[in-house]
Amino acid sequence: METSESIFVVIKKAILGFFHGFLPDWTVVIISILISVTAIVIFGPVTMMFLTWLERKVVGRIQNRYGPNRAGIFGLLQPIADGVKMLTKEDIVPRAADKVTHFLAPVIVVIPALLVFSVLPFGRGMAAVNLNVGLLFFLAVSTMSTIAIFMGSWGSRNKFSLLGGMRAVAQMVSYEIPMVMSVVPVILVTGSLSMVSIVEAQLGGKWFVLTPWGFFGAIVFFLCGVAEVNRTPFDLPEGESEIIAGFHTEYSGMKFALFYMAEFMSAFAIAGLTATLFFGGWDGPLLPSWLWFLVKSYAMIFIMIWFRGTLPRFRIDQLMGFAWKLLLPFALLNIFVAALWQMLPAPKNLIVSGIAEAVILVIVFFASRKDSPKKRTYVFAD
Amino acid sequence: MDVLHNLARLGFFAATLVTLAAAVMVVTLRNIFHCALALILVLLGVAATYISLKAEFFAVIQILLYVGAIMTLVIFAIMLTSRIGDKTVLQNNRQGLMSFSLLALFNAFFIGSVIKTSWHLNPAAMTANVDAGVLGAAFMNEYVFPFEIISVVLIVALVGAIILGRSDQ
Amino acid sequence: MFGFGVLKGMSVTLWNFILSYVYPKKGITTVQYPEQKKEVEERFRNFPFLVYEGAPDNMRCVACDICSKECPPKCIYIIPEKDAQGRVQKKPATFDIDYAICMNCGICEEVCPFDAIFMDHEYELAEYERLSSLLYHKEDLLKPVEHFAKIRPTDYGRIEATRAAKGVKGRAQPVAGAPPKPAETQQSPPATS
Amino acid sequence: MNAIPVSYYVIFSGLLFSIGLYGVLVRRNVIGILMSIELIINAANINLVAFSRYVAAKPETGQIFAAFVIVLAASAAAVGLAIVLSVYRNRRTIYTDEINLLKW
Repeated sequence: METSESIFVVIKKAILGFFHGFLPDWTVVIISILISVTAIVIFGPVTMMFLTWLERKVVGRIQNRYGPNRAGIFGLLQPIADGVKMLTKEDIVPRAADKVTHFLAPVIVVIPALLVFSVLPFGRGMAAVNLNVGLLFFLAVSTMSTIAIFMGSWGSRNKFSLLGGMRAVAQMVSYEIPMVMSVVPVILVTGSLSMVSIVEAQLGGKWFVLTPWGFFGAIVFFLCGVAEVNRTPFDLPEGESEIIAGFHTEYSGMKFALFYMAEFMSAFAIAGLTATLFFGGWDGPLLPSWLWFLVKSYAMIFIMIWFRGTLPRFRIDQLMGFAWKLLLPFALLNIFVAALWQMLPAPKNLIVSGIAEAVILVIVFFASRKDSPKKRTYVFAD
Repeated sequence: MDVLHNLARLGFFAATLVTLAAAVMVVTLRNIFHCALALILVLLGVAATYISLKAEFFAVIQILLYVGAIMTLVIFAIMLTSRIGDKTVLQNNRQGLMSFSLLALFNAFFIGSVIKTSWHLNPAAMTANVDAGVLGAAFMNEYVFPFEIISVVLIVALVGAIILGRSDQ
Repeated sequence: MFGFGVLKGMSVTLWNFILSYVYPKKGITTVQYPEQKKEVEERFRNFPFLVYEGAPDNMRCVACDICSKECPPKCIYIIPEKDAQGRVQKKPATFDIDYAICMNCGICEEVCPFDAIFMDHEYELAEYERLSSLLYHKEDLLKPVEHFAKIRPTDYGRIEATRAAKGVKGRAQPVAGAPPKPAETQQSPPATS
Repeated sequence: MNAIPVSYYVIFSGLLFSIGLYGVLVRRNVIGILMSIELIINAANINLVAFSRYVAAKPETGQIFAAFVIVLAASAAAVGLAIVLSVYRNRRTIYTDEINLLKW
């Protein structure tokens, strides 16, 4: 392969080779781990900074304005200016707050957001850890951010925080189930939980999104992922117009920035996971593999920002109904379609599973519509 | 590579110590919310123990189910049943000393007997690779009946919890 | 049905996004403020200023104190000038307006019988200091009558017409009155004749 | 890597079990008791996995039963917490010594 393809791998090998000359073996292993960790710890915040800029830029363009364009060329230094502002802000802790919990919550919320990057394959041979349970690890670790949100909302001793925390947890628990169910087809077809082998199963343009089950599975997964990271239109936990800022009402300065950072890093992780599971990960022609991964992830991020620029916030019963009545049955039946796809021989499976998918889509849609709440009549309104 | 093994073992010992300390916090702290947080630490430490037993899949399941689901439930229940400022209420009854002494006695005997026992180690099991595939195959072949029973139990628990938790009537 | 409404909404925003790049004239509606500024309307009015004719010494204000009394937040402060014998002259020695207190109501302009105070179009008045920087003195407030003619030509024409009808020719002061005011005479010839 | 002796795991789980039992005996708060029960269940799970790794004929057996235990713990927690909630709704307390309507 050409050098641009595996430039990061080559660099790492060179560094390790340099240290291998005069250090014992075990330190080289530790250095290798440290290099991966450092790469992730740098990559996460840098991505977050870039994402804040991108989000403001794209939302600005959607709303017929420029977005940030003062600090640096195209406003690219805006995140740094924001960071300086955050750092110099006063750090406020409410007097009645549970001090320890209040302090620990923003610290803990960043940990899962960084940990999930360790199993994402950023390119050919560029997963920091090739866990054989990588996908499950991703899902398990990302649930831990729930706990941090709980801690923040409880520790603030604020009713709005508590409401936001309750909403966040109810939403995350609900959306986790269709999310896990929608990745089951991928596991079913590849027969592995390792991210690297999932990407390898899609090499050569056989992306899962091009199959009937993969297409709808990707939609379900992506919607659930957007809900998991509390982004619009699922941003009830921090709905500004309803409950101030939700669980981070009482946080200011760098602690707030940590919450913000965790949110954006998880958003990128979800985008990267969608790209990995359904869009072939780093597979693609011409460009180096890591660039393909970034391109796909940023396409997903763009869709998230596009959602944010377009859609208003869900009502809480619509939110729950969407997860339990539409996404969950659809994700479950999608597993059945994937099994059909896997069982039947090659030309037949496309037709059969496509028809099954369409039938299921219609059935689930009408079944979920049937008992949607009646139009309310307001007795006292007139 | 011996150094690495020793480091790993040191890390494991530290993890068990942290786990035990957190477990003590679970049963002694006054603030029930802090107890729940300590319990999360315990569960993560137990997951680390599973990793040291080369049961990565099970460790991840532990995190996914316990930390993600059960602890969320517990914290939800805490939030619904206690007011924000409660921490002065005495959380323990007066059986502490008696329980402690009896359990200390039990542990003395238990640890003594464990140390004296010579275990019949199975070297094949120690090196075997137990991943998700092996577990899934076992679930679907040998243990399919308990698996079905468990799923029935789970559904019953689900329905029961919904009925018990309903607010009206 | 089937979420087509969502797709429709998303297509609108996507179109906005694309339009802002390919055809910014329509796609972007904002103005890059410090470099470009929007034209203010003629009826726009902000903080008041004092009018002089010709030289700054030849101001229309006679220190009658009416505006100061009418001002709702009481932000105008006037001390009339006195001559050597201590007699009050028809001229302010001190004329201060605290822009930090002024609320742009325009009552001073309405009540002034001598057409000496008008509302300005100036709106970039940010200062680093709250008390002294925003307290505008007579020297800061004085602007020529041509400035008024430039920013509010309609009002200028109307007011000068009535002034000419009443026969007021600015301020009859021997000191600065020698050259007649060109702007005024040009603007209101029919009334004077 | 398996240099850690099996007795270590057994002692660890024994200690965890005792701490959990202490919590069950001592706590007044029902949720505290439920959390202590979770400790006990975890101690049992450690034993299952450790024994299956060291002494069992098949290494996956213990993990499978531990998985069953986790599922049962989850359903126990769900039902238990639902009961706690309904008790709280009726009696406005979750302290075991105050829930004593049947005691006289």
